[in-house]
Amino acid sequence: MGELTFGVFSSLVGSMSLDFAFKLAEAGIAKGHKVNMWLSGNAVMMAKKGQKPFKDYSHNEKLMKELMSKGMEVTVCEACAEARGYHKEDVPEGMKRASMDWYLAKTVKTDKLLHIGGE
Amino acid sequence: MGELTFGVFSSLVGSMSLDFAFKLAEAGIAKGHKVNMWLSGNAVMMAKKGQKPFKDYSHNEKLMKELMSKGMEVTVCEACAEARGYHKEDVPEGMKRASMDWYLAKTVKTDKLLHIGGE
Amino acid sequence: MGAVNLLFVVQRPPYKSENARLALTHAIASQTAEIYMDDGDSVVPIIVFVGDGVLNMVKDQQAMKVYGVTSTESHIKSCLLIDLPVWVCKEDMTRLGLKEENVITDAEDMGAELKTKFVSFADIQKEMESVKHLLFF
Amino acid sequence: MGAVNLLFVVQRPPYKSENARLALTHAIASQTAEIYMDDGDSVVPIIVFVGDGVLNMVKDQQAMKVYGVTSTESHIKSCLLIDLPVWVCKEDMTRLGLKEENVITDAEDMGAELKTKFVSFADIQKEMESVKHLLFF
Amino acid sequence: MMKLAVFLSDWRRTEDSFERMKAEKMGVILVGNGVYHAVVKENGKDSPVLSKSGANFYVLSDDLTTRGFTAANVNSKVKIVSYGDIVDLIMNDYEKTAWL
Amino acid sequence: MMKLAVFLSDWRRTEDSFERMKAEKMGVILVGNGVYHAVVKENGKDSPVLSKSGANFYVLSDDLTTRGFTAANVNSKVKIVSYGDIVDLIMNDYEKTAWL
Repeated sequence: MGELTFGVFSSLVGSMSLDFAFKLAEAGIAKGHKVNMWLSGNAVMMAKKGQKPFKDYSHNEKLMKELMSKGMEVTVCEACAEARGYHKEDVPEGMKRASMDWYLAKTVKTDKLLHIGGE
Repeated sequence: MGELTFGVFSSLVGSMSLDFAFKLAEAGIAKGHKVNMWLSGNAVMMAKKGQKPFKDYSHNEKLMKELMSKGMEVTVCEACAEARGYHKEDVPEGMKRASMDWYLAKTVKTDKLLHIGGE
Repeated sequence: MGAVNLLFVVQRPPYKSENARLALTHAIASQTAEIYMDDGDSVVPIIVFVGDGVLNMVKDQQAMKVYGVTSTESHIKSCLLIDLPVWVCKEDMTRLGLKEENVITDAEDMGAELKTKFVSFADIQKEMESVKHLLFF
Repeated sequence: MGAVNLLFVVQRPPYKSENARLALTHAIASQTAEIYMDDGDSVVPIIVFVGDGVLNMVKDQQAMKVYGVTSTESHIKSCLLIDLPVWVCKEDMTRLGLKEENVITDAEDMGAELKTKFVSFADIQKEMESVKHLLFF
Repeated sequence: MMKLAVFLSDWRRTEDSFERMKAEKMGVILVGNGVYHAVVKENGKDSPVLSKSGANFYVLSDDLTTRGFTAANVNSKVKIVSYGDIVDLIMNDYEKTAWL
Repeated sequence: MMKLAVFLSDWRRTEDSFERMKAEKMGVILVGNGVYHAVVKENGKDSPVLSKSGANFYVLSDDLTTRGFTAANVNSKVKIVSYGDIVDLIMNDYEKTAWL
């Protein structure tokens, strides 16, 4: 089994790239791989708890928590979060906040990287 | 003097369309026009107070407050905000939250509409 | 002011951006806008799909089943249900190889009477000229 | 693992998206990544501008003065200052009519020794082949 | 027919509404990354945007300088405007707007 | 040379890296709005994406059905895959990935 790291920069609602990343992470974990996820840019929108699960909008909080309970590490960019007004107390349980160097360090040991750089 | 209404759907950080809209609103108010602004989609990111003014990121909260003090009405889409985890207590002072019908109603009396529909 | 006409123009495909859905939900909101308006005023929207926007009209979208998100199809049918005109550019359907049998032509399953109208870009141009405001998505 | 090479590829213009800035700030973060790594491990990034991405290299960007936001130029110069290689595709500069005098060639004003390297796409292709991971923005 | 102010904010465009729309009077206002249409000659050629017949072209000065370009780079077909000028164009010169 | 899995998630693309990049073994994985390359024939023609020489093409089934398309619509050059299949492609078949 290997290690797969995602870097995602897309907003919570809109491109559905975040939805894609979480579903691919789910499939990776189901196959026994270790999965890490770095959320930066507008993807730090995941770092605000209490998102209402309306059916008109993407809602990844529930799946994310489930995957974290199965060992997925999720870390968000701290500066990107603060610039958007998301503070420490807003972070969903289990998610970490760090500087961008966390992501860079993960690229060393991970077997594969899927960097989703745009919206 | 006339009335100009904006509809903006772009995220706080990224396309700089929000920065554009606020600067154009500023110029409109300076010329004596009445300006209204509807923020929906990812533009509801303005509805979260306490955004840190890092110089690496767009920061429109200060200018928005200044323009509101000069009579600009700013209303954000309530459902779009809740879906992203922004609640009533997060709203910057002076900003209103409403349903999309607020924007539709504004189109009736406003002289001109600038609808910035994309990112 | 009386009735004010608005043209919502969707020119991009669904799902890669929130555009199409927001166009539809905003157009639908015209139904309840009277609470903010003077007596006798109203907004009368038309929603039109042009360019790659016609890809929004493909039927049997499984967004709810796959991603738990309301499909654009479902919002389009809601428009038809409340008698909000839905127009689609014929030339763009032809260009992208879509036939009427591939797209949402009605919302009879929801009890809607209004049907999708297939129009030429020339018709859309005329409508652009006659409305008070244009809202491109 | 030793040193792991990363290629950051910026292929879109600045400002309309956060892409270019995030590519630069993430590449710069390699400098402090050692706190999360084992002894002897390191990440060695190169940042390369291709396609419309070369528009990021135009000098004298007034983003700070106009919008109060750090310019992409300023981040590019920060890369040179910390000896992080900045490459630009020559063919794309030519295609878009940019000459060396129009773009950021150094950060001497900040005391940087490293200079921008003008390369062909073939050089970039070779680098893509040799690095461990690709990060497209 | 109509008097229409069209805003273009992208360099690589993904819509073709601009090419197809007609107006009695059309103003094309280049903002954001749309300013590249005023200053970049790809393979030595003007942007196809500038060939829209009968249109008046404007470019936002602030968005030019943000991207490192100046008046000296601007195509002679295009008039450089400020935010205040754009307000006047919207309020006085055109009936409606289209942000494509 | 390399073994590269390229992800395309857009219909109208604004980059040309895809056309220029070469790989000994290339997998092109169509996801999001990239799935239209597998099912839409503009003016009767296959998407130019499918003419990338030597590449293997994949399309994500879930993103097809989300947009109202089915296996019956998919170009014969393209193999329909699941999320699990994409995990295997990334982990087993290709050395690196590029999300363009």
